[in-house]
Amino acid sequence: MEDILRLIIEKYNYWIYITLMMIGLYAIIAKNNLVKKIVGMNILQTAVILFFVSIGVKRGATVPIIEHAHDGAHHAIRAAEYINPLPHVLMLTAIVVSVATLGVALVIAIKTYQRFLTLEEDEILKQIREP
Amino acid sequence: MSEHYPALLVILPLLASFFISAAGWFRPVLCFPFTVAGLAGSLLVSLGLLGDVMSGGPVSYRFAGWDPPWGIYYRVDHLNALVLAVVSVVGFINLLAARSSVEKEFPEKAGPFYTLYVLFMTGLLGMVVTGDAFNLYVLLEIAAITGYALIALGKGRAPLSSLHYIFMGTIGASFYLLGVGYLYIVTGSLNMEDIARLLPPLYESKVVTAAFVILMVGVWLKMGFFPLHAWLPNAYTHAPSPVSSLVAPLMTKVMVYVMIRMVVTVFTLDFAFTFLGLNDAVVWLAVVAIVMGSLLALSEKDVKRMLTYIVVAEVGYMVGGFWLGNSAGFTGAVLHILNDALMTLCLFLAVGNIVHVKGNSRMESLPGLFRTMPWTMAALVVGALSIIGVPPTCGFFSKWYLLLGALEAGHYGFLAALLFSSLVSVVLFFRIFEVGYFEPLGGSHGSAHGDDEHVVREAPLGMLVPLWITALGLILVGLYTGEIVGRVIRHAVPAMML
Amino acid sequence: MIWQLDLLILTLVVICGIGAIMVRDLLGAAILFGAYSFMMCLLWAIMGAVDVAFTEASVGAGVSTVFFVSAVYHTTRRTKD
Amino acid sequence: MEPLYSIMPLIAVLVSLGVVPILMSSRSANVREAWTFGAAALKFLIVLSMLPTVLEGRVLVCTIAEVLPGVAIRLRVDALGMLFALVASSLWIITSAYSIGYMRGLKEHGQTRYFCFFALALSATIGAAFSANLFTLYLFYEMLSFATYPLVTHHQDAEARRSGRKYLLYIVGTSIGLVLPAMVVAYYLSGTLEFSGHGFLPASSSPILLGVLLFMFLFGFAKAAIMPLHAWLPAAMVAPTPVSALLHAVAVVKVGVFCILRVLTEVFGVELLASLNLGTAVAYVAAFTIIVASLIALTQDELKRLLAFSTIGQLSYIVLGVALLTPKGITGGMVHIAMHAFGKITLFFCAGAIFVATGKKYISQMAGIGKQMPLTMAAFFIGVLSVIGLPPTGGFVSKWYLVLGTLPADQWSMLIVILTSSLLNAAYFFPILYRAFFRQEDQSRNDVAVGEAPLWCLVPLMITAVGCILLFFYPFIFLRLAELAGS
Amino acid sequence: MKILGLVIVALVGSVLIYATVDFPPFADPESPASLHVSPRYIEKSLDETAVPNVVTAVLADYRSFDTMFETTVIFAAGVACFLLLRIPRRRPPGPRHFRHRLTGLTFRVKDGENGKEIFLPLREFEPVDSVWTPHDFIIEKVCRYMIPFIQLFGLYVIAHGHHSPGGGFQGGVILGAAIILLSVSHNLRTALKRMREKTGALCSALGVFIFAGTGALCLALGYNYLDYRALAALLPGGPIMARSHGMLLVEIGVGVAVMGTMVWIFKNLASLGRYDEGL
Repeated sequence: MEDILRLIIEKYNYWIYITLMMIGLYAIIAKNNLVKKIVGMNILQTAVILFFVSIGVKRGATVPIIEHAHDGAHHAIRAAEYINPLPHVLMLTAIVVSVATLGVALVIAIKTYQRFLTLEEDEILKQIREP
Repeated sequence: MSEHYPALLVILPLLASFFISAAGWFRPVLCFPFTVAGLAGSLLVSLGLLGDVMSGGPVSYRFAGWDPPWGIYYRVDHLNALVLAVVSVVGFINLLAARSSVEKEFPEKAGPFYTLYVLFMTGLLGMVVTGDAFNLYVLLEIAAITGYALIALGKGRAPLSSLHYIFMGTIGASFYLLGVGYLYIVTGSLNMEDIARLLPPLYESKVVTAAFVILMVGVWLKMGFFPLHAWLPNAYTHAPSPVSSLVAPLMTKVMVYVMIRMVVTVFTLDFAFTFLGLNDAVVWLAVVAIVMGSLLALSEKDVKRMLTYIVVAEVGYMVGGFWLGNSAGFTGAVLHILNDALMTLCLFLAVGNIVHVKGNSRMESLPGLFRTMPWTMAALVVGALSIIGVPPTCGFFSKWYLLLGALEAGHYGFLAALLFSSLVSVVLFFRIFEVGYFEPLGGSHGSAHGDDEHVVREAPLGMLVPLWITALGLILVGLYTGEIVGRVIRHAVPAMML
Repeated sequence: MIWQLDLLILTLVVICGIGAIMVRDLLGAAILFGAYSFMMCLLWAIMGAVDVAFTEASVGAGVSTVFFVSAVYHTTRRTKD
Repeated sequence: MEPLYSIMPLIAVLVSLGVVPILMSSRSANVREAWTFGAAALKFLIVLSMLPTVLEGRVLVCTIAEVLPGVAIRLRVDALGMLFALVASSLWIITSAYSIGYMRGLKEHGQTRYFCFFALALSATIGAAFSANLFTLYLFYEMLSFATYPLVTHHQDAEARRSGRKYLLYIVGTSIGLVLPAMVVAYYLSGTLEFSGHGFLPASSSPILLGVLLFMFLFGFAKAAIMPLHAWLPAAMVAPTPVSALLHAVAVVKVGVFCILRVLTEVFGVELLASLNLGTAVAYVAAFTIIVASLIALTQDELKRLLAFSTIGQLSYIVLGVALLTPKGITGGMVHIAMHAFGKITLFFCAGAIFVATGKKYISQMAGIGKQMPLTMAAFFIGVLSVIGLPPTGGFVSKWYLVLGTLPADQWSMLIVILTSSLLNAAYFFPILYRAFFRQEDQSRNDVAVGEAPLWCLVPLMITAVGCILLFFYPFIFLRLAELAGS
Repeated sequence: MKILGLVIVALVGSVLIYATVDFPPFADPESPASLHVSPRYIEKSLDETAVPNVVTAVLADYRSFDTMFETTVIFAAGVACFLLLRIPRRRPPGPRHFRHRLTGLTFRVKDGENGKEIFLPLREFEPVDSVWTPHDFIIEKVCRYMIPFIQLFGLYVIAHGHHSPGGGFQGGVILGAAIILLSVSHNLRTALKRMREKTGALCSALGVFIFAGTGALCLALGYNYLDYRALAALLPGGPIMARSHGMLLVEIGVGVAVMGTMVWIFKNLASLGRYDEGL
């Protein structure tokens, strides 16, 4: 019991990202409204980003901007003092990708609306089946 | 200059995209020449790379001058050199054919169309050439986003299909990214070879197993492997014809390549085949994919839609062939990447010509086509024979290797599925040919049987020539299979499979 | 890192996420999604990913929400689920 | 003896392929026919030019492309191939002439397409004859299947469509469903597909597997119309008669049989078959086909269908002969390719000539036709003799060898089969002749005076009829070739 | 669909939970991710690139190739939105509406004889859509005064990305957001006057070109693609400072591209490609 509790507390960031990911996935698959699906898609993407950012965290470390950079006194930089910057870099890219996908998805959703005058998937499919 | 080929391959189309985009605002006439220049450049570079790799072994390139695990690193070996050549050739031929359609369907948007076209190619080429797992994700998204937009350009329900593609594609890409994240969390690296080096002691970790599963599911979603294929037929059917003939041959094949690359280079065969022992299960999935793809194709009344289901079945060929886990199966799968790209290109181009002339590709618009569009239909026949697997078209040879691999692995289900799908293809295509050949053009039955009057209404030459280049290519590639396998693919086969 | 705050925000993130897909008004969903992004941004700032948080604040909470709102404005707010 | 490298076989194959573009581009019928003739003659001469070398016992080899490890698209002219190529290319000339008469006589549509695919089919036939390995053989076999489809369905009507469907279903279905896997298994077992005069399958493989493989090949080459996969052949008779004649007496069905012969002698090899006693099994299948096909032929009223069933039976003679696994039997089977080709093509030409001249297809309508078309029916008579196997026609020679072949093998049952079926052949052919020569035509329909068919039709059938007789007196080239192939 | 969704979610969730058990503990400094590749970035980046913000150094130098494609993704999205939504046709004939700026009165103007357009002096009148659009004086004024500061901040974020959080992407978004704010608070036409469609689109392409061109320049100077050391031949400060400068150049490219694209996408989305009143 204690082990499980410790597992839960020790990795609560990871549990949250899984929860969010499941919310997003569920919204994409089960929701009927196209915009809702797009929201779900974005939640899915942010969940992955949350996961990556969580990897980078280091106990007792600070933001990866090296202090006293140009004050002349050059002392050795220890990696353990700074948070892992690599996931941050990756996630900057991922955020950009997600906003790009969002833009395109919304545009296409609008195109769909213009054609079928509804955003509900079942109504659209009904229209396609019986023109 | 040749040491910079891996970079130039991706950069040339990217730089071209700027000029095309600018030309779109100032001199729209120049869009097409710029596109041709960009893609021709990368085509030449990819052929040069293939030559380099064949003569001197794998080539690598360090971006920004940093060494592998820290910087981004491109590596070209026999496997991706071949796929690169395929991708750039298919993209280039299709571009030539696309011009007439673009001028007919959306003349005022040629600029953005060609911009997205080259960006799509950039994404695909980059995915094939890259040696960095995260870089692959970014390029995957470039190809995906441009693909979504190009597909949504179609008529009718295209936007909805494209939206479904976006959802599935995003799930796939996110899964891929998550898989990479899982690998990163246990290894701390993103470079494919570096990960492979660090993984062996970690095989027992559940994270690696989960990473593998998630990554594979993501990639399968993107390639439309059977239970995850639902988005594919609609998206490819409703896209404008120059887009279907671009996306359908390339996207699935490149994703198959990504799968092979991930398994072979990142996870290594030791892990995927020996440790997990999933091969049999995946091959059975492929069997289901092939059978279902063929059966679903049978139920279609629209030629283009039927072709999309054939694409689903063909994905099963490649996935199954690879997972057979022996040299012949691997050779078959890689060879099929090449062959299937050309075959589907040929078929989709032919259907594109029909759509261009007739307005749609439903069965009702086919009667009399052998008379009115003989050249297009002849090329369609060549493509069909290749899909069926009739020598000397190239489709036969990859099927041969796949059959041999199935036999070697003792997987008779896969063998039977391959034969079944060949037989179904015969039915599929001859159904089309029967309509085109027997049913007269107009309403009255007798009129078509008159004298040899020439009622030819062919697609423009700009669409016929690329089609015929492809059709002849099918036969040439078939005749040169021995060379291709002996000089390229044989070197790509992982040592463990030999 | 103050773990109470962290936990609070994590909970809020989940609530906003669920809210965004549950609420029966697309404009509301868009705004909730903006709130979700903003919570996320706070979370990342707490975790030391300042650059990511900055980006998320400007993109997720800012531009994305505007995109959503304009899309909803041009289509419909009505939804069945 | 060392194989001789030569480009001649390739040229022989490509000659008819080469005229296809010319045929397609020419608008004038005369130009088209001249080219067809020219190509046919050229092809025959090329084949003939290789004959002396082959008679010396040497083989000519030409490699086109190495496509799979150990397997190339390669042409190789040996005695059996030469025999078949000689028959096919010589009959192409005659059939070309006949086609011109027939197609013009009936004013058929799509003649350009017809001649193009005819040329293509011939290329495939010669290619099959000259194949150096199983893969090349399969390639040309498939090429022939698809090239003949437009010929079979030439009329483009509902019936042609149905028959075309059946044709493809049987031919392509079996070649992909049975031959292809069998070929892959053979390659997997032995690592090669090359013909070398004796079987390449390792004798060490399991007998059950070899047996299954043999039957996959036997039924897979459905062009040989071994029962129960024969139904396509009568259906394919909707084609114009020259097509039926050349393709269904010479090219298509003979390619099927030829493939089976290759499989029996070159893939399995006589020794292997004998040691596993598989020859007898094949012989029984063939015997069954012979008898049943002859019995069905008895019930037919449409002349071309009757000929089709007769063909089915006759084809199995060839298989039977080789399956006896005795030298004489093999020789007889192989010579029967040539003998039956000449006999049966004569019969088809006659059927076509009757149709062109009178429009009659059914035997019941043919009363008294011998008086109206004496030359045609005389040729028909000679053809019948040859097919039954009576002297003085070529058919006798092959049947004689077949009978001789059964004796050393102690296959009395096979001897009985051959003799019975000869009687059955006579039983279904002689009523036609009787009706034609000795029955009066119905008076009510005698108002149109009908004469002989056009000269373009008549001359070819006379030539083949004479050929039948000549082959009785001079069968030596074919016998020599068959003996070379059998040894 | 709901059940299917739940099943899939349960399946995926169980795989993820299954794996999470074996994760290194959260925030563990000894986890592989913190030990293998990243230490080099933290320890060496200042020496190798002279940029204190490690994220920027990795983003724009070590993994600059990723960032280039990130910019390309944005560019592609912009082109995609344009391709799908923009309606290139001219305004259909019919009455137009103008609002008098001072009084807020709206006029309906019909076309003159033979379809000739009547032009009103645009200093006093502004074109509006037929649907009535409200305008709020306070919001307009406040935003008008805020926007220069927002833009200034955006520029600062781009320029100071080497030393503090931020960089081309964030700055570009802020610059774009400023224009978006203008069009939200006023209307799209006002924003279009500040930044025409062509300008935005070209910015978007130009940004990518600046990035890719910088890389190609390095290539032309004989170094590997994007190896900014090559720029030492053109800029003062030696190879290490050249890396820093190269990064700045690239960040500017990213900023330009992102700004142009954000505005471009917004314009298309907000007006459905008609480029009229907007939201």
